[in-house]
Amino acid sequence: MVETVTRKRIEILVDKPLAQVPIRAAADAGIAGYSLVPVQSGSGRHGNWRNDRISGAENKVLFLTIASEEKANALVDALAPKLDSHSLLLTVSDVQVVRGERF
Amino acid sequence: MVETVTRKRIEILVDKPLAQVPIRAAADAGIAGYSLVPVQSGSGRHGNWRNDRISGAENKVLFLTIASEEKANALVDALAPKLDSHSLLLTVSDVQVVRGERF
Amino acid sequence: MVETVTRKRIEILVDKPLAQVPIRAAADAGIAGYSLVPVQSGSGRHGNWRNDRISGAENKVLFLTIASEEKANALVDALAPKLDSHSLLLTVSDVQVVRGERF
Amino acid sequence: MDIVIATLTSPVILFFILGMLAAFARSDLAIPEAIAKGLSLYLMAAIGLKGGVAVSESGFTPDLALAAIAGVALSFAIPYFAYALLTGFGKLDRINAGAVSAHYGSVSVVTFVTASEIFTGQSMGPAGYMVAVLALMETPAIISGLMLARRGEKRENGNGGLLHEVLLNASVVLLMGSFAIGLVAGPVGFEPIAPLFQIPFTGVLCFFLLDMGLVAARRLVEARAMTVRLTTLGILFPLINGTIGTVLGTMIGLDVGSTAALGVLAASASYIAVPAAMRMALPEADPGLYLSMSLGVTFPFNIIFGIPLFAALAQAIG
Amino acid sequence: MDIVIATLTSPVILFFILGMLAAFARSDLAIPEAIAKGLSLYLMAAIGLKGGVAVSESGFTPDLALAAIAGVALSFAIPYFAYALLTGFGKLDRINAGAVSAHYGSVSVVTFVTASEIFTGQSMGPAGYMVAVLALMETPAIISGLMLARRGEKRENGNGGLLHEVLLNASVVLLMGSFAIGLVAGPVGFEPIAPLFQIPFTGVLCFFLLDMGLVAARRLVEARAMTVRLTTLGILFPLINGTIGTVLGTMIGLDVGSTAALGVLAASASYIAVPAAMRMALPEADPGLYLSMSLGVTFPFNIIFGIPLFAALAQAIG
Amino acid sequence: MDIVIATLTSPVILFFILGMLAAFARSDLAIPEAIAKGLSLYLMAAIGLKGGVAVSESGFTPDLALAAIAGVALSFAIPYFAYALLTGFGKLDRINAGAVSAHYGSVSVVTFVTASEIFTGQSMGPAGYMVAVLALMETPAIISGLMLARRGEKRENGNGGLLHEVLLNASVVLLMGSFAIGLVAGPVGFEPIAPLFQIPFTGVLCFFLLDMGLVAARRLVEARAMTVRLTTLGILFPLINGTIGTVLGTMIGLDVGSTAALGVLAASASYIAVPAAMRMALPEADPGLYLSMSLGVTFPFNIIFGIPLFAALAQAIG
Ligand SMILES: Nc1ncnc2c1ncn2[C@@H]1O[C@H](COP(=O)(O)O)[C@@H](O)[C@H]1O
Ligand SMILES: Nc1ncnc2c1ncn2[C@@H]1O[C@H](COP(=O)(O)O)[C@@H](O)[C@H]1O
Ligand SMILES: Nc1ncnc2c1ncn2[C@@H]1O[C@H](COP(=O)(O)O)[C@@H](O)[C@H]1O
Ligand code: NA
Ligand code: NA
Ligand code: NA
Repeated sequence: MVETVTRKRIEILVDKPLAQVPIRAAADAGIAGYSLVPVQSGSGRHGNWRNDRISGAENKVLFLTIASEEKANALVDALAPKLDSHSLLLTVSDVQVVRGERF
Repeated sequence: MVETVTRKRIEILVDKPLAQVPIRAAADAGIAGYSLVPVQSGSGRHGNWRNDRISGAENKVLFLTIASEEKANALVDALAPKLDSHSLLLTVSDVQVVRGERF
Repeated sequence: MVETVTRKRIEILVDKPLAQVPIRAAADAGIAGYSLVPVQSGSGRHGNWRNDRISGAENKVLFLTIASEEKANALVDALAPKLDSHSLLLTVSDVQVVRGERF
Repeated sequence: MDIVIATLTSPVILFFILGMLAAFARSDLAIPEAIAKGLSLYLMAAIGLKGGVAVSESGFTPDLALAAIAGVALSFAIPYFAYALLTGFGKLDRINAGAVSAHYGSVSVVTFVTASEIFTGQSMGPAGYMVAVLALMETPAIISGLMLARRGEKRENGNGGLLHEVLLNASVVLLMGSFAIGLVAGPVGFEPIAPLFQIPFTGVLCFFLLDMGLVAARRLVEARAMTVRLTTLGILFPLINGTIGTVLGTMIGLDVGSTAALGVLAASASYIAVPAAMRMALPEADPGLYLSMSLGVTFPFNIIFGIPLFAALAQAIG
Repeated sequence: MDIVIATLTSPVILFFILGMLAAFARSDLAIPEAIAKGLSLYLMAAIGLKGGVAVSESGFTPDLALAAIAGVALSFAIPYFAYALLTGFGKLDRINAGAVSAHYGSVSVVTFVTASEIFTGQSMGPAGYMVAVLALMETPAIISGLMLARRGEKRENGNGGLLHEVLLNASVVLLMGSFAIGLVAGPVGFEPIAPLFQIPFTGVLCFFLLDMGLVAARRLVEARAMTVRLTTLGILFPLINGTIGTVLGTMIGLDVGSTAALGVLAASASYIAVPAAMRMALPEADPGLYLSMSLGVTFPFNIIFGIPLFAALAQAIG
Repeated sequence: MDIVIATLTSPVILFFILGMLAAFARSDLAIPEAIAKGLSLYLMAAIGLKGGVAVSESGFTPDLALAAIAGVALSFAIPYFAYALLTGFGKLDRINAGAVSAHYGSVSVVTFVTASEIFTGQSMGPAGYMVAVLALMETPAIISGLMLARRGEKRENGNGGLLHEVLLNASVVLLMGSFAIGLVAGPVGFEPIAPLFQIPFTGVLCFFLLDMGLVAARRLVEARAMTVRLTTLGILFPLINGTIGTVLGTMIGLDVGSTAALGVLAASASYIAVPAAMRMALPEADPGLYLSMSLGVTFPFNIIFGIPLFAALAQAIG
């Protein structure tokens, strides 16, 4: 069996115009790799939204990155003060990866 | 380091015309926040499908919500009898979040 | 409370033209069910990419499957040698499911 | 015979056949969903407008009322007849038979549009009000189908949501809305928008049918729930329903083109509004079943054979 | 009165109303986002080209320069006036008031296009250079709005990114770029592409306004942050700004059509470029607020009432 | 010189340049992918139809066969020549060189369409059958490229899947299919669909080239794998291959327009069918490399310089 190691999977729901916020914070935390996954609609304390491209101001996207625990902590610490003001939804979980040195 | 707490991440793959089923069940379980993520194709015991908008009857979407263990259990219990009849695919996992009181 | 069991959630980021690679490997490992989730852009050691349909050669997609530990291990073992040559990003995590016999 | 040849050599049908062949050969040709959806909205807006403008010129006639009544009656009644064959010959259970039967009572917009196009090319274009008949026929069948499927069951939860969904579904609203706009605008108001909604119409239909060919054939190739019996019914239904519709149209005195169009409407099966409604109201029914029958079998049958057939029948008995 | 009736019975406006009614009735009618986006790019390229071709024929005139200066001044100034009412009567805090005010200084491309279309139908089409004025008015308001919102704050980080975003945002680039292409190509070069960019234009606008009606009404239905006071301002702003714009246009001696168009530009509120910029620069401001006001209230008001109003005003005082 | 000026001031090319400038300035202007994909399908269907209709009028001529043989031969042969330069001067390894070489043997549909458009404006439109030549040239190069890349390796798994993919890829099927429809329909059958497939064609091409400009320039800006040597080859290849194609066209006696078109086809590099095939068959090759070369360097070079160049050459030696 291939050997796997534990890394962190960080998922951040963010408004599209603000997508640079987690991207830059990740880069500052030493995380170069990420993927953006489209989200089509949702609901929360600020009501419903749905993707519309007329005014893309409320469109959201899922920022997804795999990183080492250390880098993940740095990213979470950097974003924590902005979670409310930028209405980010951030979760962290454990995942197993094969080539641990990559993250 | 910012303090984090454990919450549940519930992911439900559901046919688009039936998306109201998990949304209403979540609301009944006290979960107001959710996001819908598009899915483009898949395969299972009922064969292959792919997103087509001509007849959207088989299009699927991923219902995603973060909730406390208690609410998550209520949601899973409410949906359990419908998993087969509505062919839902439901998974629950642990995630760390920063502002635990929100969920 | 409904009884749940632990299964593996495997997520593989793969180039669209290569999507058959994890699909076939999963089938060989006895995994028939999977879903493909669109991804819109990303960044890594090979630079940035974004979905464009002119030349779909670099478009990526997220292959997602829930499987038993045994099948998951078989899939990871089968794909491990291709992770670099096919630049796949593979992660495995634990999830709880209701109808464990299905996976 | 003219209409058969005209049908089979018209680019509209040839593009449909190209799409089917490409899908059968498993080519990766595909129209992006957003484009297909946009084109289908365009086609509905265009025929709605055209119908409205035509009625603004001809005025409301008794024919219109008769055709509307006939159409609604067909939409209500066909599911009962289809249900009997589906449970008997087709061996389906109550719920699946109810779901499938609703599709055959309802109608296919694209089949109607294609027929109008071909009939117009043969100088037998249907009357403008047939667009309203088309819109009216979309929903009654859903009610019949649900009553059949839910027969003897106690209502578990109110179907208010479904009724709303069904009456205000996108195609009914767009067809009726643009029909009304056409009525208000009349030929003069229509003129500045004709370069979008009329002139390139046939070309857009070609493009759209290319996609429909791809979708229908893929559906057929991947169909797993289909049996020989159900495939047979998928051809029998349009033959029988179309004949009933054409005869009824002749009996109530419609012109030949409108008669043939009523036949085509009766023969056609829904694959937009009804599948979504059935998925919602009857989640236990297998969507693979009703989509394979209506989209994989009946739709291509009507486009290639049904349209010229009911035209010839209408001419023969008209 | 003519222009009021012409406006309300034109298919363009009727499709907008259809969209609003469908959304209010909670129909599931929806134009795919990619199509809506594509149509809006088409409309911008088309009016840019048309304006450029017109200026290539008329040449650069003093009117052009005067209109440009007036437009830029309005875009800079309106936010200051709006901000006062938003914080006072509207009871908004500094940041939200600043964000909203920027929307009213900036402009709505679709409102302008619809007005041009209606005015042209009334033989009072605005001059070609008004497209350039439109593009110029998009951004100054953003700077004013940000200065109001950030008043008394120390700059935390350079706004280089924002400035870039604002000056090179898609609509400014496309409008100015196709204006330039129209200038270079002239009427002869434009001829072969007119069948796409000119002839079906009105029809495309209908289709697009159907979508805008849906989007605007849904925004209104789901608005939660809206108060009666803010809704009032959403109607008051276009009335006041539009009157100022129309009077200014008359004072600097523009022709009646261009004067009315300047009024419409002043009255209109941005819902594309400015919301995205505000989300980026003022993440603490509530997007629900400014989108509900500009898209849910002011946009429909202008399309249905504002356009004929400022036309009538321009004719009366012109 | 006429054709150079005509090229550079035609709106088609100006929109391409606008797209490139916008991307270089890092504007956020973008055409939704679904629209871009839809437009590219439209362009292929339209030229396929047009070519088919033309051949239905002219009949199958010896020229057609000669051009087809020449095209297929070029597509097979060019990769061998390119491979030598890529491994030598370009310093690429076997697999990357094989992958890149396949792109240069194959063709770019949009380059061909743009050239046809410009040539037609100069009364030297290529013969209808050149569309078939275009379709035939898409795939042979893939086989050559793979043989070069896999030279000396043992086949690990059957390439049946790839062969299927390559022969039935979307663009080949759509081009050939609509060519056949055009042949069957002829000028009379084409007439009702010309308002979509012919009249707005040039305008659609403008819109599409705007997107291509954006995509090509972004590719160039973000290219990381590119070296000066490879950039040089990205310009050298079209010059050499285009000259060979033009000379060959003249030698086999094609008319001037078709000769120039053969030159453009030889000069052009694929960025749709081949990249996807290479990603599948040679996953180890770097897609950034071949996309940067074909889409970022060669495509813009051909659109702006190559097209007038090979036209002038064909005229000079024709
Ligand atoms: N750490 C990561 N987390 C999430 N996605 C990643 C990560 N690294 C790479 N990716 C994705 O994988 C793609 C290819 O990665 P690479 O081969 O490193 O360029 C990137 O463009 C991202 O979309
Ligand atoms: N508990 C949750 N689970 C998943 N997504 C959520 C949750 N809460 C909020 N969201 C998403 O975040 C968006 C903004 O949330 P809010 O700021 O609470 O309105 C919502 O529209 C949802 O798309
Ligand atoms: N094990 C699985 N992992 C991920 N997705 C699945 C799995 N099984 C089924 N699916 C998804 O659920 C859909 C319906 O599954 P089924 O009802 O088994 O046909 C499939 O088409 C897939 O999109
Ligand atoms: Na029917
Ligand atoms: Na304004
Ligand atoms: Na070539």
